[in-house]
Amino acid sequence: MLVEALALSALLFTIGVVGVLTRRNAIIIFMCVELMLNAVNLSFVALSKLYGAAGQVFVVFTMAVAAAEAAVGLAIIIAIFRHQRTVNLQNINLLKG
Amino acid sequence: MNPAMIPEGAHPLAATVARLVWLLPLLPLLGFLINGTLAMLGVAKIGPADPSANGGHGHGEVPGHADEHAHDDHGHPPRHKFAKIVSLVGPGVLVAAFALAVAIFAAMRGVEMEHPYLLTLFSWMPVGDLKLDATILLDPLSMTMVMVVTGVGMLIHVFSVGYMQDDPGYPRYFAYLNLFVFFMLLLVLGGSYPLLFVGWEGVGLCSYLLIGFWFSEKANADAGKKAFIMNRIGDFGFLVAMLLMFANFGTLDILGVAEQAAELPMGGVIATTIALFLFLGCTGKSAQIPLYTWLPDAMAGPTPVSALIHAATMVTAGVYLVARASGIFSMAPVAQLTVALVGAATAFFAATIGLKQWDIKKVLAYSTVSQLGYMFVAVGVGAYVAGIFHLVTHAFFKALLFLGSGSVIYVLHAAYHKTHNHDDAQDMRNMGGLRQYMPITFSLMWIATLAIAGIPLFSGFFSKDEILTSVFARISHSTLADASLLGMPGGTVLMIVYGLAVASALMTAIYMARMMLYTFHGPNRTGEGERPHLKEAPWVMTGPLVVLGALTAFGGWLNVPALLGAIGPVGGLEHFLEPVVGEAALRTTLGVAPHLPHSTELMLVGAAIFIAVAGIAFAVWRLKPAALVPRKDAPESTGIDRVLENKYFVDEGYAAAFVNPTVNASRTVLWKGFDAGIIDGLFVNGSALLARAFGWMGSQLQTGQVGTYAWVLLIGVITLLGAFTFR
Amino acid sequence: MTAFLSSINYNAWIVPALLLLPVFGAVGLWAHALLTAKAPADRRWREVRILAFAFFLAEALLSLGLWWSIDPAAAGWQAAVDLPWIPQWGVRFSVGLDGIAMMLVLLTTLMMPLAVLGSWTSIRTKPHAYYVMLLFLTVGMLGVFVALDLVLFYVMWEIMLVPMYLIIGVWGGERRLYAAIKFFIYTMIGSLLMLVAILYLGSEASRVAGAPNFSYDFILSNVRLDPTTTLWLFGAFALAFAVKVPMFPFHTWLPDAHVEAPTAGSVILAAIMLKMGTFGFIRFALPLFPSAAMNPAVRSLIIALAVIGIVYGALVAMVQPDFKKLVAYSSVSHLGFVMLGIFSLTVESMQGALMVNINHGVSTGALFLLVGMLYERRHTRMIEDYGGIAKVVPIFATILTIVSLSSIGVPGTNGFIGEFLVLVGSYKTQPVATVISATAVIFAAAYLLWSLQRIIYNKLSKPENATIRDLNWREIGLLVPLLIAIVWMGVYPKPVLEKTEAAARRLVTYVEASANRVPVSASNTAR
Amino acid sequence: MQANQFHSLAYAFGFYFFGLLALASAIAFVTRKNTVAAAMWLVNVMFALAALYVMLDAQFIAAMQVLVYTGAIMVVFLFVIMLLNLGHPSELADARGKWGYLLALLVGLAMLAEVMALNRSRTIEKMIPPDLAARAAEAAATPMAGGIIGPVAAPLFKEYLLAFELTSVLLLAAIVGAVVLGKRRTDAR
Repeated sequence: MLVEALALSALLFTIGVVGVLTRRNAIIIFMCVELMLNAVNLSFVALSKLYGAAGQVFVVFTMAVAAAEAAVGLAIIIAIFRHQRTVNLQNINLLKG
Repeated sequence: MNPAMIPEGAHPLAATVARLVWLLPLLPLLGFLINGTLAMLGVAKIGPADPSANGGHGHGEVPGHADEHAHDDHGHPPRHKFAKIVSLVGPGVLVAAFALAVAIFAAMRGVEMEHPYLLTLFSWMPVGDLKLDATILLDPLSMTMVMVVTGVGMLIHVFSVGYMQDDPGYPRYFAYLNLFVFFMLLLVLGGSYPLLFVGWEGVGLCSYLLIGFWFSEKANADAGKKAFIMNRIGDFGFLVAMLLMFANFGTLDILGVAEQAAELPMGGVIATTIALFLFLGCTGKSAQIPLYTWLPDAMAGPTPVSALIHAATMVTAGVYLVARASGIFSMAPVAQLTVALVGAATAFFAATIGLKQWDIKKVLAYSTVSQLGYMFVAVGVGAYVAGIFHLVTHAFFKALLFLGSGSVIYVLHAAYHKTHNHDDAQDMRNMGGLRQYMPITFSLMWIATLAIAGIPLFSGFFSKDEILTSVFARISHSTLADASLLGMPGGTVLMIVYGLAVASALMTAIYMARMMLYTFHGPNRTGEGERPHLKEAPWVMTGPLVVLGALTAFGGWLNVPALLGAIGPVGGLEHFLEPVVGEAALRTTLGVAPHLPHSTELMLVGAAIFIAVAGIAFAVWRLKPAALVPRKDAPESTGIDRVLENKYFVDEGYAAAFVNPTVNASRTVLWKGFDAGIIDGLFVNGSALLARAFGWMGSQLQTGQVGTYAWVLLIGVITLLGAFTFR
Repeated sequence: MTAFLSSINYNAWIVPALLLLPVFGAVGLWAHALLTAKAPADRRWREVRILAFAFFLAEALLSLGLWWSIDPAAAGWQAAVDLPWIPQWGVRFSVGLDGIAMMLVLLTTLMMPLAVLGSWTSIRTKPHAYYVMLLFLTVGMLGVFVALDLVLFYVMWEIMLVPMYLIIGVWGGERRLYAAIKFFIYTMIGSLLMLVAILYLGSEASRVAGAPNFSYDFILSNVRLDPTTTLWLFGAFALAFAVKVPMFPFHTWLPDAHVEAPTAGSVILAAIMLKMGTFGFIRFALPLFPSAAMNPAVRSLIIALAVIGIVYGALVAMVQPDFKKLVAYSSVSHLGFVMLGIFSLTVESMQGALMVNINHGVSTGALFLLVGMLYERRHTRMIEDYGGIAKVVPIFATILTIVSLSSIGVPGTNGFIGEFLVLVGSYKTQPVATVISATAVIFAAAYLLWSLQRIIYNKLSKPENATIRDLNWREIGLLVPLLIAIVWMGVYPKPVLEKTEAAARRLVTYVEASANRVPVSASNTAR
Repeated sequence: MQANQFHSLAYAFGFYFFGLLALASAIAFVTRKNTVAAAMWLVNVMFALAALYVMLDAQFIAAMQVLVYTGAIMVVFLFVIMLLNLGHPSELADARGKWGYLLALLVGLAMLAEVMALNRSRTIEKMIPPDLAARAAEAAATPMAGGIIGPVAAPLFKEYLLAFELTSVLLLAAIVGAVVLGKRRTDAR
């Protein structure tokens, strides 16, 4: 089952990537990122069967980070939305110096 | 000769007044310090504590001391407030120095001067193999020079008291003049070449300062700068000569070098190169071809300066140097021939220019160049005594001529000043008939003219005749005759030299007579208004002239030739200088004293007298002072006259050939092109530009669109993964 | 004097004291800034400059004892102090002096108060920061001269860069930012390569010693490298120093930096910082890599660049319209003489090079001070804006003339002694280069006298120049020591020469001996 | 790897079922225009993954997946979507053009291909211990000590204690950051 799990992980990750690339809605992109994180988690868990429980520990950390990220990221999106009245990333280029 | 062999103090002079010889240069230095301080005190106005607070923004207010110098001034300027002290100190130190020099000279006459007297003052540059001490070298040669420098210098200092009395820069003038004497004494007393070089450059510096004394005129400042730079070209030669000496001999002491040079092969490369580079130094200092052009321009300085520096002392330093380095020169016949040929060519060339000059000081300046050429002919052919002899007599009569012309200019200037006329007080076309107004000056200057022309029994006759005879004597049976210069046998070269020298003697007689005729004879061409003001200059100026007149008339007795043994002791100077230059002179003449048959010698003397008389007669016959018109009415000259008046356009040629190309190439090619263009523009700023270009390209990727970043990131990921995959 | 100094054990503490005093000074100035934060700016400015001057003066007086306490003939390092600093990396705080370094230390400590006096009235913005920068600069410069540990040396080398960058960039002229950045990057590029070389040497030393070691002495006596590596390392060191000297063609930062820097900055740059480059060659590049430095190709290249620099600097100086730039290019020419003297490798030329080093510090420093004084009055550095001011400011004109003559190298001034010794010594080994260099005596006279004429002589044609005020007592007072030095070293240079004689002789014999140890064929194939 | 020690038909069916469910839900998720619908599909993916975790003997992680991801994070997402009222049409037309899709698809495929190739390449082989099969068998054979949570908890609170504690700091910072960012500025404008 290991190979299948890893393949699935790769597929999910790719879907997440394609989503990030094609969508412009900030929240959807954000969710795509979460999908990618999940795909990675799947790899960790699958491999933890081989290498011991450290992989699962890592998944716990990933989740914590994902939670923190979601909190801050969504707060940012809200702040931007307040300012720009949109979450369409094409209309947002605050990163440009 | 070896200085190491004579313990200091063991020299017979050590017990005499000569041990005070270090005071000689020190006295004028003291005068310089006092006068310099007074000069600064006279003009200094200490600025405010905060320089930027005021000043620099105001307009129009010109401080009193910024007025034009006295010569352009209309109101009679007040004497300088320190004039009295300066008049006392300035000439005073020279009188003291001269007195000391006379005392030392007397002491020297009392002892056997086989070895020079060396006095080491302190260790100067002890570095590695180079053990340079500040050593004074006192021997008959330097004694002769000291006597000339202090003696003539003293007279000129006294003259200056009168000539410069109204100048606002009076103390500054004497400070410079004293400093000059200090350096000149250092030059002649220096016991090593570097020490001599200190004096050598020091006199050049003072010459620069004094030529540009009235620096508010651009022409004067230009002339000073030109003199210094021309001299520096020569000094480059001197410097290289010293490098060669040290590299080959391991010492720079004058005696040490002479000793080592004696062991060189005759006519070897080393001796020839050193001698030629030394001579390059001489061409700068003593205004020989090709570096002579600064001397005529140097007439921009006050006239006593021209007399002291640019006639009597500094410009003869080159002659002194050749005599001093006679040990090297006598080993290099090719260099000697070069010296003689350049000297003769200069004598001839300058004399032709002198024929057509209108400025009285320019005539004298070219005459000086010409006479210096004579001296180089003498030292070039190894007749060092003749060269030094001519140096001494020339110092007498040329100083007299310059001071006399100074008197004339002074009187004319004072007259113009009273009538508010702005004509040129130095142009002979504005003079004429001054005989009746300035009889003393007139007669003294005629004495000098007869001397320089070579009329018998005046000093110039003896020295000039000795030079011509020496050249003639060496055409055969000398190292020179055996050598060849650029494929031409030495004998031929010497014959050319002799011919040029005789021709210049003729021209000398002509242009000097012309100068006297135009200045003192014929009708007076000054304006009606000025005429009542023409009178003899004050005694403080005329007095030194009289002394110089006596020296000019009787200076020939210093070294009477054997031919005229009837009139006095024969060869005084010759015997005096024998320990210094005798050996080298004999080397050139293959060990035997040059000897010409009596008849030949008589013929030569007769020819010389004939030439002198003929020249003066020709001038009197051809030149009509009455036909001259004042400068402002004179027509433009044409043809050969114009070429001569413009000095063969040599200055313009130098400017076009050397100065302008150097400056222009430095500006356009080196600075703007290479420095700012290639190094700074291409490499330095170019690399900065390149970095900025890459930066700009990078910044274009920063769209601020997260999507783009995601794309870029992903491309990076794929590339990396690909790199892993297909490794 | 010597007895007194040894009774207070002067040599044991003087070098750390000299390095620490400016730091205390900086703290003191900072405290002053905090304490008087509410005071009027004018009062703070007046107070801080006195305070800073007091520190610099104390530093100078403190350092004077070195003249007597250092035995120039002694073989080892004098006034040496050796303390652990970063033991993990084997870096030590190891300092010491020889005759050469002592003269440069004295030059630094004595020039600094004069530089402060020179900018007494011109620096009014952020005076505290300015003086603190000068103090830190002093630490860096002294550190470079005394460091005997390669890492310490590098740290000091870089420390002095920052204050100078800020001095130019904050208190400079119109194009100060351009000049400051150019100065910084130019110097940095060179010194980074040097860092690599230092690390390499350190690792080699550590391999030999078995423990981390960056000691100069240890590396000098124990590290043996193959010819190729030696060449590369020498190149890295030489580039860093060549930029600093500056040698042609790495000199173009100098005119810009000089022109834009405030007076004190120019003075320090010319008088002291340029000396670091030549000092680096003498202390590091030559003794550490003798076979590379004496490699015929390398040596000819450096001599050629030095000679080009001498002539080129003089020619370019001749046509500069800006007096400060003129002096800057004249520095290129003068420092060329130093390089020629060093690489000719005779005792005379080495001594001459050291002499030119000091002379250049004195006379060019004085020239920059004088330009600064003129600039304060008329706010222009263009030569053509002046003319005939000798009548208006006779004291200034007199001093400018004397200093220019020294820079020209007229005998009787210090300039002559140095140039003469360099030429005399260099001729023995490099005759052609020496003769070409000797032409600089002509060009030097040409450019300085020409500019002198256009500034102080000629007709007083511009009415705004008629009201310039002459120097005040402060300015005269700060120039007089320099004038005394000019004449003293010109007339009686023996005391100075004696101080460096032994060190110069040791260096020459050491390099000659070590260069021959590696056969020439080996170093040839290394290319 | 062909030797699969712990297969049973039901197990295999379950595995493939949830795997395909996750895949299908993910595709549905990225293609939905409606944000809420997309979020719901993502929730579906996560549930499916939780099931897979259980089958991979990571029951604790599965529980966490449901609790944290589905229960907390996704709810926050939905909450924000609704808060911002991202329903109206201009926001919906958010996808790129068809070239964008095509390109994204290509890139995705390329990446997938690379990952697959990497799996088979020597690089991975080197990373896989030679006794992998044996170790897997051993791991399957030995019963887990300390139950389900023990194997995870032991390293978490021993080796990774510091990191674990730091996570709490991270979370705290995230909370503070979120509050600050989300706070409506009263003084601005």
